[in-house]
Amino acid sequence: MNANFRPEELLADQIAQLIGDVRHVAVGNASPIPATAALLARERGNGRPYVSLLGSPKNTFWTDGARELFDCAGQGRIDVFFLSGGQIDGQGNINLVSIGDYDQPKVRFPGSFGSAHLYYVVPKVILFRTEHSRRTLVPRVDFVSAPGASAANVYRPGGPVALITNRCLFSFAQGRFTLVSVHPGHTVAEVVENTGFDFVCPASVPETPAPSPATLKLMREVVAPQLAELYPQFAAQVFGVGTAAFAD
Amino acid sequence: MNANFRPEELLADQIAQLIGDVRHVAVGNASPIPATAALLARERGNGRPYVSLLGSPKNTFWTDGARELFDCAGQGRIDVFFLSGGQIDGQGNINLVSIGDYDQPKVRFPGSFGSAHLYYVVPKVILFRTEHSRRTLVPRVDFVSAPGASAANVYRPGGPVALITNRCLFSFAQGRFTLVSVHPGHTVAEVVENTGFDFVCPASVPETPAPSPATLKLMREVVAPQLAELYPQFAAQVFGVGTAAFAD
Amino acid sequence: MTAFQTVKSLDEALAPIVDGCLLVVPREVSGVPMAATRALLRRGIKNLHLVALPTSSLQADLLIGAGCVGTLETSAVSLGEYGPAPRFTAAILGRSITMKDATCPALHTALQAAEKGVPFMPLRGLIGSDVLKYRDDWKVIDSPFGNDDPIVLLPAIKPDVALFHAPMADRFGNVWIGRQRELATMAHAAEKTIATVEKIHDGNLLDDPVLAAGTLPGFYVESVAVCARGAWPLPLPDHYSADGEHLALYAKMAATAEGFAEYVERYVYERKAA
Amino acid sequence: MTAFQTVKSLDEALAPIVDGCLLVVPREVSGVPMAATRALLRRGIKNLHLVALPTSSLQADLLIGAGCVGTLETSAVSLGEYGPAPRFTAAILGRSITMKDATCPALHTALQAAEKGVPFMPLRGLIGSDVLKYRDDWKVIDSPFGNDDPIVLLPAIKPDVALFHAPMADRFGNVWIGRQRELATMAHAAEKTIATVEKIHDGNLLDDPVLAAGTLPGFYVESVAVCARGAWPLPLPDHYSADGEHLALYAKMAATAEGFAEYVERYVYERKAA
Repeated sequence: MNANFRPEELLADQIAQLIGDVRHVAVGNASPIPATAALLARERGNGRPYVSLLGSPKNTFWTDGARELFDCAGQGRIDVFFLSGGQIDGQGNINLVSIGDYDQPKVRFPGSFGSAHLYYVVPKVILFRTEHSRRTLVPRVDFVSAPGASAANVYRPGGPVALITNRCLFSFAQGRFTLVSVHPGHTVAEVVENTGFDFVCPASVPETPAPSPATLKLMREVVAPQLAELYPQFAAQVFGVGTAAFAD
Repeated sequence: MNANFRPEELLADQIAQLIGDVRHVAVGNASPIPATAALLARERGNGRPYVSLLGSPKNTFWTDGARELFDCAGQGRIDVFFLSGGQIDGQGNINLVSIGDYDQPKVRFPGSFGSAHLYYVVPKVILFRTEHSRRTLVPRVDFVSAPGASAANVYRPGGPVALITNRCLFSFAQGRFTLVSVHPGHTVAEVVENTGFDFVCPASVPETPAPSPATLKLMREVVAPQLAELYPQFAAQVFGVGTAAFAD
Repeated sequence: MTAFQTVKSLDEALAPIVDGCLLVVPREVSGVPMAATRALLRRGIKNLHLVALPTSSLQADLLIGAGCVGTLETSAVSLGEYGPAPRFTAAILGRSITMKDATCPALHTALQAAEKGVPFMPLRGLIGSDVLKYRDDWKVIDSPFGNDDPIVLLPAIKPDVALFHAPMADRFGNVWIGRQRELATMAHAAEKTIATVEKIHDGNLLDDPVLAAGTLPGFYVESVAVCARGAWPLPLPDHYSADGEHLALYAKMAATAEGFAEYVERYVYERKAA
Repeated sequence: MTAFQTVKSLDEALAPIVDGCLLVVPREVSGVPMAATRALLRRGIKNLHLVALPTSSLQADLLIGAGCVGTLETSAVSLGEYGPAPRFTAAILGRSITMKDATCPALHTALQAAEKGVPFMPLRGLIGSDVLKYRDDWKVIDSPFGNDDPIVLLPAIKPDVALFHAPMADRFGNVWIGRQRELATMAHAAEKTIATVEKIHDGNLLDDPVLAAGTLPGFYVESVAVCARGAWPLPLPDHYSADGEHLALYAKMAATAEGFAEYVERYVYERKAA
């Protein structure tokens, strides 16, 4: 792999492009790469989109308690959100609960969090999973925390638009994933090998473009210091930005 | 009429007794006599009941906006409230909207306020109307802002327990009013003459007891100064308490 | 954070309030935007669907008297101790506005439904009331959690614009509303929010946890205009009381259509506000 | 206003939390009453129906590991960057607790239903999710305002007790909660509310309009106990951060039942809290 950028930088650049021109991006807890992408999008857009980073006092405006994020999404005021899954299947279903029978699980994950609401109401949900394997990308999830698509009569202004992994980028439409690009250093064959679900694989799949020097500069010099407030370890590891002291 | 107390003092004393031993009394806007009664009850109870006087910053605790009063009532946390009506009928129905056909009214009142909810959920609603006449106490209200009673399957932990007027006190139970006492200086015949609805009239109706000297002292010396914050004119007229200057 | 151009002149700030729009305003003691209301009268706004949450006094009466209101949805209009609201009463008796009578918690609930992005919310009470009888848009269902338990469902009210007056805002559009939290619900429910304020706070209200607790985030706010004593002659909580003398004068003048016209001429067009 | 005897010792304050009660606690960053949780462990409380609004971390894991929980209702339990919640995971795999999986806004909505005194509230989403499939207590209806528009109704959650930690309270039981407004909803929904606080504020929090905006009125509060650093090792917003080192230690020790027992012995019984 080309050594003049890190994989996290590639992913953040791609996610920033997926975000597009929207009003408001919200990023859940423990999501440093999506957070990097959202802050990058904000820098490029000169303050637009509005970015909410859960857990960051500096980058959240909530004053109505823990419900405000969900109310805001229900109002149609969150345009982009990120979700992951212990399992993700080819229909875009995500599983944040357990593997095996629900009543006698073999593996238990933390739980569905807000996914069973947000996945339905946020127009652009970007799925994000850095472990791209047949263990995580499965034919059919064992538990549907939130489905990738819904019947026509179900209120659903939102849903998945893409899945980005450590190996590639998929788009999602009409209930299925399409391979969009493969990251530098990875191959289509490797993606097929490591993906448990069927997906549309075009005859020719481009390589995910490297971040431009201008993007890398912006990410490293402007975004990384902002990120360090919430993700000091990540900012230090990926961008070499000094860890901020915690206020007490 | 006996001159050593004022009619307002008699009414407030009676209402304080109707309030009884409860946790929380709330009093709506523009209700100086119920407010006097509630404060009197609080003094007698050594801080119990909790008294909320709408419009008084000193005597309301609300910090969740204008809905908190209604939420609080819905939670069962308001034990006593006061309502009135442009018309009140013998079934305890109250009309705060209009006289005549609703679509072509002859008289319009301000509107139902919160009555169509509070009358159902507050256990003790005390009806209060100082104009006791056939114009106000009618056989059947023209518009039911809130009904005095509900079908058995309708959720209704609350409702009217009494109606106090300038002439007398009625209790309310099993869907009808019963004359409890007639205020000094008034007669049963006069009550019958001036009441547009049928009510249960016992063979012998006592006179409403005068407030005791201790009660009058408490009302005049302790309650009246507290009342003056919200009802300066009333406190001055009835109790001769000096009008407080408004903060600006 | 970038400071967007949120702070504007009053007329610029009010531009999103167009003829026919669904406008929600707060009750008479929660910060009524009276300076803004007078500006709307001067602009000659028409056919408002006015939702007063949950009641109103001078503001609704003035808008109705000046012919700005097509539909009024509220629980009561009154001048309180200064008597009935004369232009409201005249309009109802003259059938010149469409009245949607409500009850206070029904309006709070309907705005909260919009705040949560749900099509309806339930409310206890109402069954057997004529308030319900005349509201074809409210539905009664048998609660699926009960056993023969009827309950009213109220459709969400999604205003085009929420308009209110508050003590202060900052240049980021954050507005300090204090305990008047129904203003936050109005803003969450509405497409756009416009606030007039007594003054601009230097710095960012969200930076101080104590101030932030009473702040509506600028995220929800379309525009802010500074109007000192902008609630006059109505009160602003913890800032100034109602101008009782003026309200008594209004009650007297507005008792007749001629007197009301004179009031408007004198206090709306000549801008004799305090 | 009379100052009732609201401020008590921690054990006295916690007395209303009895075996089997329905207890609601806030999420991991909103003011988790950890000192109180340790006191409940020492008391040996059993069979709690614990509702974590809407998620939990150390608190639920500790209560579960110590055998205090009969039923857990929440949207997720995790130690966040310190990994899975080991005792929660073990309890689910060992089927030693009853789990009611939810999704965050469903819990907020169910508490708001209790706050408003209605038997249910609707929520979008959920249809087609297995979260719904395994919740027999949630119902789907066809919205009477739509046209073939299914929507989920969630029954109100009415806790016996709401328990949380906050920066300060006064002697009247008023508790300053700031922006963590779900604490107010918890208190409104619950029969009784118990708060632990960092300190007692002299005077009355409701007297200052700026502080009042972030205050839960004492009217709703059964008891208050002072516990300095009472959220430790979890954070208290605007006051202190999480003790990451301790959480990492917990994650490591609690990975096994034996390690957990040693943790409890050391940090719950010997009261080695900071």
